[in-house]
Amino acid sequence: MTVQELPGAAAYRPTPPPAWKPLTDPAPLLPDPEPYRVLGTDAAGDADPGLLLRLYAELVRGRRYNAQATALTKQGRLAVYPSSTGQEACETAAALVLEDQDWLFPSYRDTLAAVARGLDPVEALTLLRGDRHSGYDPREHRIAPLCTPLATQLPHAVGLAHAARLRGDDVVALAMVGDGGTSEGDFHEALNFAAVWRAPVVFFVQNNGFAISVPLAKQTAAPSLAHKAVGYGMPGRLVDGNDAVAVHQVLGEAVARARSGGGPTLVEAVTYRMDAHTNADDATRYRTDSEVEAWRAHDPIQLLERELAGRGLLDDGVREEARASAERMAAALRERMNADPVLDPMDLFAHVYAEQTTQLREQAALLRAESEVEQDQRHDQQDRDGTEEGR
Amino acid sequence: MTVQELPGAAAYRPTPPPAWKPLTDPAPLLPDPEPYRVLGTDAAGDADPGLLLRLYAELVRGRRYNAQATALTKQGRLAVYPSSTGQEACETAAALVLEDQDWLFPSYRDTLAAVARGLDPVEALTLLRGDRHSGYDPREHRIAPLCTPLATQLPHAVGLAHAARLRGDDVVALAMVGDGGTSEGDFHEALNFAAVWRAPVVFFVQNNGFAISVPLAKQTAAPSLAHKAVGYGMPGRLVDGNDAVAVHQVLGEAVARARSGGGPTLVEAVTYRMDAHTNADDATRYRTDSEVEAWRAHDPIQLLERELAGRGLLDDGVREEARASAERMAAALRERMNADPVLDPMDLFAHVYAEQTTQLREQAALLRAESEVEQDQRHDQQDRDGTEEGR
Amino acid sequence: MTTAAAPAGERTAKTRPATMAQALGRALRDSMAEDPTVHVLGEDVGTLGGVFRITDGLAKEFGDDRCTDTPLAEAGILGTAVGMAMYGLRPVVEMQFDAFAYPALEQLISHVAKMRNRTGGAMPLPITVRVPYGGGIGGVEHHSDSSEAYYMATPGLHVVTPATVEDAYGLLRASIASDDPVVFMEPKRLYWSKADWSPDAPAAVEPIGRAVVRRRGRSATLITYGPSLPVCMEAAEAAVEEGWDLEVVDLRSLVPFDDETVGASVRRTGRAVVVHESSGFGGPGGEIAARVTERCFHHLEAPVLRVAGFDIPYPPPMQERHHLPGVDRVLDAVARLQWEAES
Amino acid sequence: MTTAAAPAGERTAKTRPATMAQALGRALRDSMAEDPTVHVLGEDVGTLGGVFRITDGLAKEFGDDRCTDTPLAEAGILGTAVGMAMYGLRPVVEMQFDAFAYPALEQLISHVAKMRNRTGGAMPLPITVRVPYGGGIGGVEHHSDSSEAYYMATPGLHVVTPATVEDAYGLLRASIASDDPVVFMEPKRLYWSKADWSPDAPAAVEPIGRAVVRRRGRSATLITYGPSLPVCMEAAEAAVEEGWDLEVVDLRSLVPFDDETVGASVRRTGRAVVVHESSGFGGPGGEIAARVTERCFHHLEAPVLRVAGFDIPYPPPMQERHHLPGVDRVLDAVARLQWEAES
Ligand SMILES: Cc1ncc(C[n+]2csc(CCOP(=O)(O)OP(=O)(O)O)c2C)c(N)n1
Ligand SMILES: Cc1ncc(C[n+]2csc(CCOP(=O)(O)OP(=O)(O)O)c2C)c(N)n1
Ligand SMILES: [Mg+2]
Ligand SMILES: [Mg+2]
Repeated sequence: MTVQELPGAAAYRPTPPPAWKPLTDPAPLLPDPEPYRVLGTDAAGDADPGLLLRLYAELVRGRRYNAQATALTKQGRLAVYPSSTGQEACETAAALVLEDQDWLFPSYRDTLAAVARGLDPVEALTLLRGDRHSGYDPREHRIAPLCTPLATQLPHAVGLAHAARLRGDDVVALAMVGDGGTSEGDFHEALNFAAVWRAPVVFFVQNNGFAISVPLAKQTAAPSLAHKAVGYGMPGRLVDGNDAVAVHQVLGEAVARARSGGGPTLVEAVTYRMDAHTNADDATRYRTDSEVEAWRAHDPIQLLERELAGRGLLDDGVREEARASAERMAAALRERMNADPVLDPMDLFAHVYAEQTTQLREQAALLRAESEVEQDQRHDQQDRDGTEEGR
Repeated sequence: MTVQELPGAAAYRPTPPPAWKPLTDPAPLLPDPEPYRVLGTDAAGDADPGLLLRLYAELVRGRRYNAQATALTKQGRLAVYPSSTGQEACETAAALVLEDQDWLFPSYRDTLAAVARGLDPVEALTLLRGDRHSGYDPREHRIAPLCTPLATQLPHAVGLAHAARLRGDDVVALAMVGDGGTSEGDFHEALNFAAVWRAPVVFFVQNNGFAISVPLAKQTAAPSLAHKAVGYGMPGRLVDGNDAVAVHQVLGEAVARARSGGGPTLVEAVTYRMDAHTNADDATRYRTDSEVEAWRAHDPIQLLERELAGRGLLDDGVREEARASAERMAAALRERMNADPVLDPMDLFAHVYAEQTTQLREQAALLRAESEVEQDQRHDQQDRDGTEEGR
Repeated sequence: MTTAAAPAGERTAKTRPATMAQALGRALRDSMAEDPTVHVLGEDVGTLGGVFRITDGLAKEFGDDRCTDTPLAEAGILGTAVGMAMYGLRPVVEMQFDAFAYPALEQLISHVAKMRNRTGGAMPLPITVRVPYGGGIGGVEHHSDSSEAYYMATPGLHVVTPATVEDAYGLLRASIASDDPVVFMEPKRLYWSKADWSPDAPAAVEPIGRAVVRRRGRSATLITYGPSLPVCMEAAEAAVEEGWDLEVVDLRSLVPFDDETVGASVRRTGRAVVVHESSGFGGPGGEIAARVTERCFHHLEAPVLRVAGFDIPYPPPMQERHHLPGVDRVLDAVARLQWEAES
Repeated sequence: MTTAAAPAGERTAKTRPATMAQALGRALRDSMAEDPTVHVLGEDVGTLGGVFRITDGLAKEFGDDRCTDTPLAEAGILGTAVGMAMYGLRPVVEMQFDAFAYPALEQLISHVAKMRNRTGGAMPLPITVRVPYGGGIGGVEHHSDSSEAYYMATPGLHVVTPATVEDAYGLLRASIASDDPVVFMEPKRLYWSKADWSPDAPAAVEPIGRAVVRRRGRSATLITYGPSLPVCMEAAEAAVEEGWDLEVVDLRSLVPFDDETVGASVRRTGRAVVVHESSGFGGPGGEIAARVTERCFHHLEAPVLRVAGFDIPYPPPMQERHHLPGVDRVLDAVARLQWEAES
C-alpha cells in the first residue's frame, strides 16, 4: 500500500454537491479553548513522581544553561545567544518525548532542547560561538542543524519523516518553531504536505508572545495558533507551555499518534521569553516590566516545585542535587568555552562540494599563499621581538 | 484611530495562562458542513427575478465566450486558453458583486470574470493571444493583470485593499485563486496579513477539483478549503459553485462585510472544470468520463434554467435573447481576433523603466538597425518579386 | 579536454531517433531502476507524467511513492526534498517552469546549496532540481525565463544543462548520481529536438563539469550552452561563407566551469563570443567573458563579446523572436571581432 | 561624469558627525514628511525601530499606519507592498537581513521587476526594498550574504548601494522618489561609519545611476561599491608606497550602470581591478569586468582583474576575515596587473 492510499488521504474529490462530503470531521481537530494544564489541577496527582523529578532536574539544569550561555556572550565567548529562559519546560519536554531514533528539528533558540536530548553543550553552541556553522553531525545525533531562516526547517522535518516512513522505519520528527515563524509561507506548506502525506511529524510552536519586538496581536488574528491545524486537517492542541508535565504529556501523545501512523499534530505551547530576544536586543523598548513580572509568577520551575513540594517530593537533597548537577554542567561549559577554537582557514573550501572544483582549488591556493606570508611576517616579528627581548 | 487599533485586532498577548483569552471565538469562523445552496431549495423562491434573469444572461454569454476562446486556440488566434466552462457561475458572480470602485484580482483562468465586469473581451484575451502581457490598463478598469504565478496576486489584493482603507476610500478587493493555489505560501501570508490588518478583501477559491492533473485529495487533507479561514481568524464560507444565486449571495455578503469594516472572508466555491486545464492539456489522462458526466448533470446554466422555468420566467424570448446576445459577442470577438495585431519591436524597451537606461538605448539601437536591415531585405525581395511578376 | 562523442555509427547498440524529452525520461527511469533511493517529486509528475511528459510512466512503473504528485507549493517540494535527502534518499524535483522555481529560491539558496558546508561535510544533499528553461516555445509571460544566473551566483550548487539528446541522458544520470545538489536546466525548446540515439547503450556517464567542443574551427570561438547551441552551430555553418571558421564550445556545465577546455579553445582562436538567451546584464556571459579574458588576455585579438537576450522581462510570444539571439545576431558579433586587426 | 561632492567645509549649514545609520533614518523621515504616500513596512520597524534602528522614531512621528510592524513573512511584506503601490502608495520595505529577503524573491522577480513592463507602462511600482547586506559584523550564518548578483540579473529593478554617509541620505531619498522599484542595498558594516554631515542642508538629491570618482589616480582604477569602498581607499593610500597612484570609482548604482564614468577612468589608467565582497563566480564583478573590457579593450594593458569573496557560502564569523577582500588582496591584484609590460 502506498502512502497516498493510506486511509484518511482518501478520495476527496468535490464530486457534485449532492454527494459532497468533507474529508474529515473538523470537530476533533479543534483545540480546547483553554491551554491544557496539569500542574495545579487534580490531574497532577496522577503524574509519575519519577517524571516530575526528572523534569525538575532538567529544568533547573536548563535554566542554568541559559544563564551560563548568556554570561558567555558578555565574556565574548559567544557571538550571540538567544536565550530560552522561561521556556525551559518546552525545550526540555521536546527532548524527552523523543526516542533515540527520532529526529529533532530545532530553531536557533532551541539549543537547550538539543542539550536536553544529550548533545554536548559545546557542540550545541558552536554555531553561536562563531567558529563553525554546525558543531555536530546531525545524523549522529538525529538533530538537524539549528535553523535560522524562520520556518524553513519545517518542510525538512516533513520530508525526513516521510522518507523514514516510506522506508518502513519507526521514526518521528519533532520540529520546533516560534509564534512569528507561523506567519511564513514555509509553515503553511510544511503542515499541508505533512497532512496530505500523513507524515509522522509533530509541529511544536512555542508561542512566547513575541517575534523580537512584535507581539502576537500583530502576528495573527486567529483564535490561537493551534487553530491553524484545522485548515490542514490535523489536530491542534493548545497547552500551557510553562507546565512541564502538560507539555510533556501533549507532545508525548502527539509523538505517539505520529508513531502509530495517525499523522501530524500541531501543538501550540503558550509561554514567555523572560530574557530579551538575544543578548543584543533591548526588550524594554517593546514590553513593560509588569508584563515580565506577571509571567515570573508563572515560572515553569516554580510551578513544578510547588507540585513536588505538595507531594512531598522536594526535599533539600533533591534541590541540592539538581543545583549541583547544573553547576557542574555550567562550570564544564564555561571552562571548555574559554579555550580559543583552533581553526584552519583551509576549512573554508573543504566542504563546499564533495570534490573541490578547479576554481576552489585556485582560491584555496591563494589563501594558503596569503596565510604563509602572514605567518612568515608573524615569525619575523616574533624573531625581532625575541631579539629585542634578548637584548 | 489607526488600523492597528481597530476593534478585533486588539491586544492578544499570551499573558499568563490564568488570564489566557482567545482572540476570537472560533465557532462563527467555521463554514457550514455542506456547501450553501439556493437553487432547488425553498430559499430560491425569495431570489429576485431580475437577478435570476441577469445571471442567466451572463451565464449563457460566459459559456459562449469560453467556447469561442477555445475555438480561437484551434485557429491559432490564441497562444493558449484556460477555459472556465462549468465555472461560469463563479466567474460571473465574482464580477457582479463588485461596485465600480472595487478591484478584481483574477488568475489566468478568470478572463471571464473580467469580461463579465465589463472589460473588452479582446483586451481580456490579449495576454493569451500573445502580443502583449496585459491588454488593458489595470487602473482604468480596477482589474489587476491576469496573474499566472499561483497565489501571488493574493498579497497584492491585500495591500491594495489596505492602502485604500488607510486613505479612507470605499474599496473592496476580491481576489480569485484555485484549489491548487491554496497550497502556496503566498496564500497563507496573504490571508494572515488581511486578517491582522482587517483589510477589506474577499478571497474567493474556486475549488474545481483539480490543479491540472492533481486532484484535491492530493492537495489537502482539510475538511474543506474554507476551513483554512479559522487559522487566520476570518470566517470561512462554503458554497455550491454551480449555484449562481448562492455564489452571488455568499460573495455579496462577504463584500458587504469587508466594505463595512468587518475584515476579510474566505469563500470556497465547489465547482468543476468541464474542459481540460487548457487547450494544451489532455484531461483523459487523469479523470474519467463518468466523473465529467456526473458534473454535467449539475451544470450551472441548467440549475438556473430549472429555477427560472419553475417560476415561469424562462420563455423562448428570454432564451433567444440570451443566445443572440452571446452570439453577437462571440461573432464580434471572432472577427476582431482575426486581425493580426500590429506590433512594434521597439515596444520591448519602452516600459522596462520610466526612463530608458543607456544600456537599453544601446540595445534598442541594435534591434532597430537589425529591423531596418530586415526591412530592406524584405523590400528588395518585394522589388525582385515585383520585377519577376512584371515580366 | 573532452571532444564530441564518437559518431553514432560506431556504437554497438542500434540507434533510432529519440527526442531530448525521451532521453530525459529514460535517464530518470534508469536512475530509479538502478537506485531505490531515487525519488521523483513535483507538480503533475505522477498520473499526468509532467506537463512536458518527461516523467511519463514513472509512477506506473515505480509507484506513487517513488514518483509523487505533490501539493502545489514549490518551496514545500524542495523543502521536503531536503528532508528526504537528509534521511538518505536522492530526490529529483521537477519545477514545472523556470519562473515557478522562484518560490523555492530561499530553500535552494539557504539550505540546498549550503547544507554540506554548514555541517562540515556531514550532511551532503544529493538533490537534483530539474528546471525547464528558456523561451522560443510561444509561452505567455512567466513561462520562458532563463534563470541560470541566479543559480550560478549561489556557491554550493552545480548548474548543468544539456544541449543534445545524448547529453540529456548522460548529464541527467550524472546529476542524479552526484552527491551534491545539481540544478539541472532543461532547454524547453529542445525537448522535441531529435537525434539518433540508443537508449540501450547510452553513452558512458561522464563526470559533470566538462565542456565539449562541438565544432572545430580556427577563426573564433563561440562559447554557448543549452538552447543556444543549435543557433551557434547554424551560425558556424553560415559563417563559412563569410570566410570564418568558427569553433563552438558547448559548456554543458556552468558550475563547475571548465576553464581548461574554454581557455584552450580561445587561446587557439584568439577571439570569442559568448552566446546565451538569458539577459545580458548580470547574466552568465559576464562571468564567462571575464574569466576567459583573465586567462587568455594576451591571446585575444579583440574583446570577448556577448550575444544575449536583452535586459528586459521576457517578451510576449509574438515578440520573442526579436529578443532571442539568432544566427544573424551571432554573425554580427563575430563581424565585430576586429578582423582588420589581423591583416 | 560625477566627481566627489565638495568638501564639507564649503557647505552653508553646520555639519556634525553622523553615522550612515542616522543618515538613512533621516532620509526615511524626510521622505515621509514630504510625501504622505511614503509608507515604511517590515519586521520590527515600528516600536523597535528596526534591529539596526534605522527606522527609529518613525512610528512615533508618523503613526503605525505609516511605519508598520508586519507579520513575519517577507513574501507577504513585499507582496502587500505591491498592492499598496498599485493603489498609489510609495512603500519602503525593510528586509531584516540579506538572506531573509530570499522568501520574497518570487514577488520581486515575477512582479516587482515586471509590473511596469507587463502593463505597458500603466502600472509602475515605486517600491524601495531596503536590504542590509554584506559581512564583517561577526554575524552567524545567513546574516552576512551579499545578494546583489540576484538583483542585478533581474531586468526591471534598479540596484543602488551607498558607501558614504552622504550618499546613504541622497541615494535613499532618490530611490524612494524613483517611480521604479529600487533594491537599496545597505552595507551593514558601514552602518556605524561616521562622517561630518549636515542633515539640515543635505546634498542635492542626485539622480541614481551615476558613479563617482572617490580618488583620482593614474596607474590603475579600482572599481568598487558599498562595503568595499573603504577597503579600496585604504589600499589606494597604501599603494602610494609601492609607487602606484590608484583611482577609485564608487559605482553607487549597479543598475543602471554608469558605463561612462567607469569607462573614462579605465581608458585613462589602462588597468582595472573590480573589488567586491560578494562571491566572485557569477557575481557582479564578472559583468563589470566584461563590460569594461568590451568598451576599453584597446586601452587595457592587462586584463581587468577581480578581487571578490570566495565561491563559498559565507563563512562563520571567526573565519570571515579570510573571506573578505582586504587591502592586501587588493594590492596583490594590483601587483598582478602586468606592470613590466609598461616599461
Ligand atoms: C526568514 C527569516 N526572516 C527573518 C528573520 C530574522 N529573525 C530572527 S528571529 C526573528 C523573530 C522570530 O520570532 P519567533 O518565531 O516568535 O521566535 P522566537 O524568537 O520568539 O523564539 C526574526 C524576525 C529570520 N531569522 N528568518
Ligand atoms: C507558482 C506556480 N507554480 C506552478 C504553476 C504552473 N501551473 C499553472 S496552473 C497550475 C494548476 C493550478 O491549479 P488551481 O490552483 O486549482 O487552479 P485551476 O487551474 O484549477 O483554475 C499549475 C501547477 C504556476 N502557474 N505558478
Ligand atoms: Mg516568539
Ligand atoms: Mg483547480
